[in-house]
Amino acid sequence: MFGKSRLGGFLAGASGLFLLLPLVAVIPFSFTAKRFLSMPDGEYSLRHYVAIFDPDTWLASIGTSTLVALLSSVIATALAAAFGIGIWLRRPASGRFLIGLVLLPIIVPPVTSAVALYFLLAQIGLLDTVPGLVLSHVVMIVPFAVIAILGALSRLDRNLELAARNLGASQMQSIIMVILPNIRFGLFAAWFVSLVMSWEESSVTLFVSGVNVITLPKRIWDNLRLDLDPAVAAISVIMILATTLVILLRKSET
Amino acid sequence: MMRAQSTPVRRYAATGSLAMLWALPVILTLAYVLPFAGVTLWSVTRPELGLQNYVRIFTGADFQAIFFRTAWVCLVSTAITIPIAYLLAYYWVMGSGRRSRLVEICIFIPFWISVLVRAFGWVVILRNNGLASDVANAFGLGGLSTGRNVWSVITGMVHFMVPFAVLPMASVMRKIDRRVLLAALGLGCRPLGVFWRIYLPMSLPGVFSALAMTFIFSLGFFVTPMILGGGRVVLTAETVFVQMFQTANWGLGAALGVVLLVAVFAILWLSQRVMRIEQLMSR
Amino acid sequence: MQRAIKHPDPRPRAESNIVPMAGSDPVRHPNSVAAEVRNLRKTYNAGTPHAHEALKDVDLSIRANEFFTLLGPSGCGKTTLLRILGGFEMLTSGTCRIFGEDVSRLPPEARPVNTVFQQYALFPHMTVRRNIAFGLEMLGKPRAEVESTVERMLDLVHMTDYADRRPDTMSGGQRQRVALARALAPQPKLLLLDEPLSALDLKLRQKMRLELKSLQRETGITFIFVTHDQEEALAMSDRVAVISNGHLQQVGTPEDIYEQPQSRFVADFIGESNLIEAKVAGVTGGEASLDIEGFGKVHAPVAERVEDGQKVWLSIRPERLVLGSGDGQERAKVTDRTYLGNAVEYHLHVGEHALTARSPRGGLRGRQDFAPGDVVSVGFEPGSIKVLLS
Amino acid sequence: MPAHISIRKACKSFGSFEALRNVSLDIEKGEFLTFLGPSGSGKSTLLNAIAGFEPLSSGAILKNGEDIGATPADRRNFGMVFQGYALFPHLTVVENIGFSLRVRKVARTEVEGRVARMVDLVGLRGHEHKRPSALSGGQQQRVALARALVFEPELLLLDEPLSALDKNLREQLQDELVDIHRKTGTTFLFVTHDQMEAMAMSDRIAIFDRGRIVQLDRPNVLYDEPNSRFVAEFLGTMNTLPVSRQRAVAGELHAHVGEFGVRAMLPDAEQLAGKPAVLAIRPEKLTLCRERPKADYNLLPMTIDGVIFQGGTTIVKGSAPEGASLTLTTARDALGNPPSRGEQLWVRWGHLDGRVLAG
Repeated sequence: MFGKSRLGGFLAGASGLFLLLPLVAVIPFSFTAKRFLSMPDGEYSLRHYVAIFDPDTWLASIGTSTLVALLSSVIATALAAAFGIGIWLRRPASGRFLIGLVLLPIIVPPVTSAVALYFLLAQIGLLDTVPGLVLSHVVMIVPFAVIAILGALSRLDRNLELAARNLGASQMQSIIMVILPNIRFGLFAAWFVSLVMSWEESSVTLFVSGVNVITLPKRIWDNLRLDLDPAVAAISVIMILATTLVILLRKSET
Repeated sequence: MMRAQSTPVRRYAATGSLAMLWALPVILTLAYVLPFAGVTLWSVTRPELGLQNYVRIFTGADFQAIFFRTAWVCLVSTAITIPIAYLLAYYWVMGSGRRSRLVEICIFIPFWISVLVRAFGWVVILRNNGLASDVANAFGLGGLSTGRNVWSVITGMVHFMVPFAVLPMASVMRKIDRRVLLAALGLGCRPLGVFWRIYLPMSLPGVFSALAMTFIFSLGFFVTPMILGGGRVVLTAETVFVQMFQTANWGLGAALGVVLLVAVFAILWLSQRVMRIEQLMSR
Repeated sequence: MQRAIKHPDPRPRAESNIVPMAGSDPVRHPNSVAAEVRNLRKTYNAGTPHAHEALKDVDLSIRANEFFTLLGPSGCGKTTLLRILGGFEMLTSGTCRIFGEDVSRLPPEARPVNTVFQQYALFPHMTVRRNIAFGLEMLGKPRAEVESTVERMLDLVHMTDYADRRPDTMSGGQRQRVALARALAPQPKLLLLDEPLSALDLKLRQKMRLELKSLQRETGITFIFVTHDQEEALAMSDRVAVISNGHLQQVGTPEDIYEQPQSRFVADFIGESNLIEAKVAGVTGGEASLDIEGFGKVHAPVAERVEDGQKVWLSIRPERLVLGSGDGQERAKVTDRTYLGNAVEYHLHVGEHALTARSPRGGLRGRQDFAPGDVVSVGFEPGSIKVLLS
Repeated sequence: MPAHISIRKACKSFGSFEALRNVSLDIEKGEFLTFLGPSGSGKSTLLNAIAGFEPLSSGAILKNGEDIGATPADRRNFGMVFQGYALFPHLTVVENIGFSLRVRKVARTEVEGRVARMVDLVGLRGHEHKRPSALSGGQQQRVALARALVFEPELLLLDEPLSALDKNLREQLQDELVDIHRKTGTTFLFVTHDQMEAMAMSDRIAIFDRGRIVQLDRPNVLYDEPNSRFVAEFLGTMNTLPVSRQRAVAGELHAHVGEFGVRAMLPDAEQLAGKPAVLAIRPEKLTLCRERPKADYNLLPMTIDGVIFQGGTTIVKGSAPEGASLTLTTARDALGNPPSRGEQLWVRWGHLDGRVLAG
């Protein structure tokens, strides 16, 4: 009865295509046989996919990005889980304020955050180091983890904790034996979102690293700014395919 | 009885939960809020003590042009983003099974893909001698200018914003009770009338939050304009980058960051005011 | 109220059957048929492995000015039937007529029918007044008429003081009244009510029963009411249709349904019933002699043909079991006694059978009281045993 | 000997809202005591305070004479069945039931034995390894009960445990709960807003109104001898007649409703001195007659306003003199053919059936 109009459906379809267009457009360029970015002129090659495996450039950056993303997503998830459970258990009067505080990095323009983090790392001498980058990423991605965990906790029956306490469990026991197992999907979601966000983080990263520590987004950025290396197209295609696969797999599960 | 919710357990709560609660806020205060105070300090101390950085920002014709361009680009891209996102949100929530799943995939694939990759996709399409000009040439529209200009930047920004704008709208639409729509039909309203008189007003809160979000996000936009504008469409955020790293003008960069933050909070405050007024007005 | 339909109605339904002829307003005519369904079937997901028959060959006709209730457990198909009448659901086969007109293919907005939804479905962004005016505006009524009708409706449901409030600031009972007013304002010929009382608490529910019933009497509009609460159905309805599993089980006045159930389902669903298996031991005239194992013989009238040795079910209402001190022949043991304030309920063991008896307290007559473990005699009030074949 | 559980002058406020006002009460060992009252009357607040979830603002909770106000919830050893059950969704039935034993570090073999006995007691054989989401409402309810009883608590607290179930299942589970109470001998403290439920199950009922216990007694005493209009009307329907020209005569009240004389027992004439009073009569105590009965008092004319068929009984509503409206329940065929709207009839009642309440 609703959502069946023809015109609306057509426009929605067009909007959907608009969203997919740039992702599809990249694909042919990754197969060009030429050294520079161009449509494959009847000649296809995988040379730019091979180039990704250069241990000095692309592969090194993939390694750095993976390391930073794993570290910062685990730290962010742990901090967010502790914070979320603390809020859920204690319901402090300052709860709204505290949640606002930890969500700040989403609202504040990324450049402003970047300037602040640049200032911090410059003061403590961690500019352009892996620990400095991890710290910056944790700050930037922790709000996403907090949102995922607060969402999972809001669906959790408060009486579960009371029931555990009533049955003789201490507060720590009830957190470990009851709360954490019941928000495990929220924990996983928080970790996954922060992993992706850290893997893709570009704005702050460009400010606080770039000479010794070069993440994958930073390398792509440099390539886009200087010359258009078709390896960027190859990397993009791999990332697009991986994302599409994960989304389709998740859809088919549910 | 509302307050009844807020006190139980407290007296018996272990200190463990207190430490859990405060760990993150303390870390963020130390690693984020305090450094921001330092940035504010930089903006009035570098290169020397005084407000000259702010004076420069608000009086310099170059900066005024940048601010004006930023506001214009934000407004236009928000104005394009909202209707597209509304349409997609509507079909995602209300569409029949297959249509809804297709829309969902269209929203979420770009959502999860790096902003750099998405900008790169548009570079491929829009640059001089890119796909778009090839197509234009094929249709005999040779002179169509694509490449690095303000419309490229807006295209890329809209593309980035749409999936974000869909989410708050869809979450409000999902809460609309379908029986309310049936009730309107039953009272003699035609389906299109039901949309205008019932569905749209009920989904407005979602539109407002999407509006505020889109505008705030686009204010801070940085990567997309730099890649798609290629230095020809300089917006405020990019200026921060340039001042910090290309001209090493730290004080000016810091001051611009502060100005951006103030602008964002002003918009947030305004949008909350609007929401409240909207709630008070009885239609 | 019905006189108010003077202005030409822009909707297609107006031409077809509203045009009131002097003295023969179809809505008021006591013998006309308000709604009629014939051979109605509704199958969800037809042709797939998940096919589900929600309604199976339902025939039903509802008279004008009637308070008619569709009663059954959840999932029995009663709401589907209501939605088909309202046009929110398409029937799979059969016909559906409203005041003689075949509406099977009409969209909901073109039917002379309004609905009160389960959670009321009020428009949350509109005031009470605007909610009530909505249907009238859709009819294109002139402003002055809309306003006066809204005032009348507000008065009818005692909500004048709340006219400018929004639904989310009101209690369940108030929302309920607004939903009624909104549905009644366009003067539908038929009002459909989908479990409108289920969201209210007990005392309010009992109060609203009376209000609904008197509203129906005052307006003369045909009400079709859906509920799973048998007490509600008995209390308000002129007639009740009991539905189970997509089948119409029985249609009749509340007294009919309660006193003359035609199946075990109806006997059990409407009120409480002791259902005992028995064997026919002989039939003379219209009366059968029935053998209850471990108890003895009882006599009861039978309407249908039964044969000697046939197994049947006996239904006896708890309040029609008469308990006495245990010196009679039929001995039963009290296993439990439950105090209910205005009555006492006894659980009994009679041979193999567990029975429930309810004895009202009070009145001027004294009643005997028993305790668990007591042995008592069990008698049946004359005419209290109903023989059921299915 | 001190009472099993004693509440002494319990007060609790949330901001300006007083949820409990000076409540005192003794709970006896092994009894089935019910807190009954409308929502917001304080019954759940007191239950939560006893469980240790919510400290009192002032007052004391004593167990065998000892103050347990500062003992945390996990050290009180009281079982609790929550509204909505609060079963652990990630644990199976036996893991749920055994939880309290596991956190008490009870040996595994003993846990298994005790859990198995509880599974038998509540009749959940065959469902041991299911998750709560795979169980019906009634089964979940039984798991919650078993989980709360397995560590042999001294007191079982039940917070509206049956409210989520449909009527038939609720009645069945009421019987089961009473049965389990009898078998275990545990003290049950049951909270409900459903008066039928309370009357059917309890040894004693405490009626709560706006943070106070207004009456505490056995169900039949509460029903037959309510001490206030609130109690009378909360426990079923009560007709109230405004009386005039009242005077106390030898333990009785003599008064008038309009022109008609009424009498009722008045054990305590003091309570009414100078106050307006009403005469309260339960609907089932009223008898309907077509002819004017031969009686001098407790007799009123009544115009029928409505007849509500309820199956086993019929409810008749009507109006009596002085604007009083009357509700009475009669057996279906008490009058031959049922009364019709507008008909003029008589009602009468015995003079032991009316109660005088301050109104």
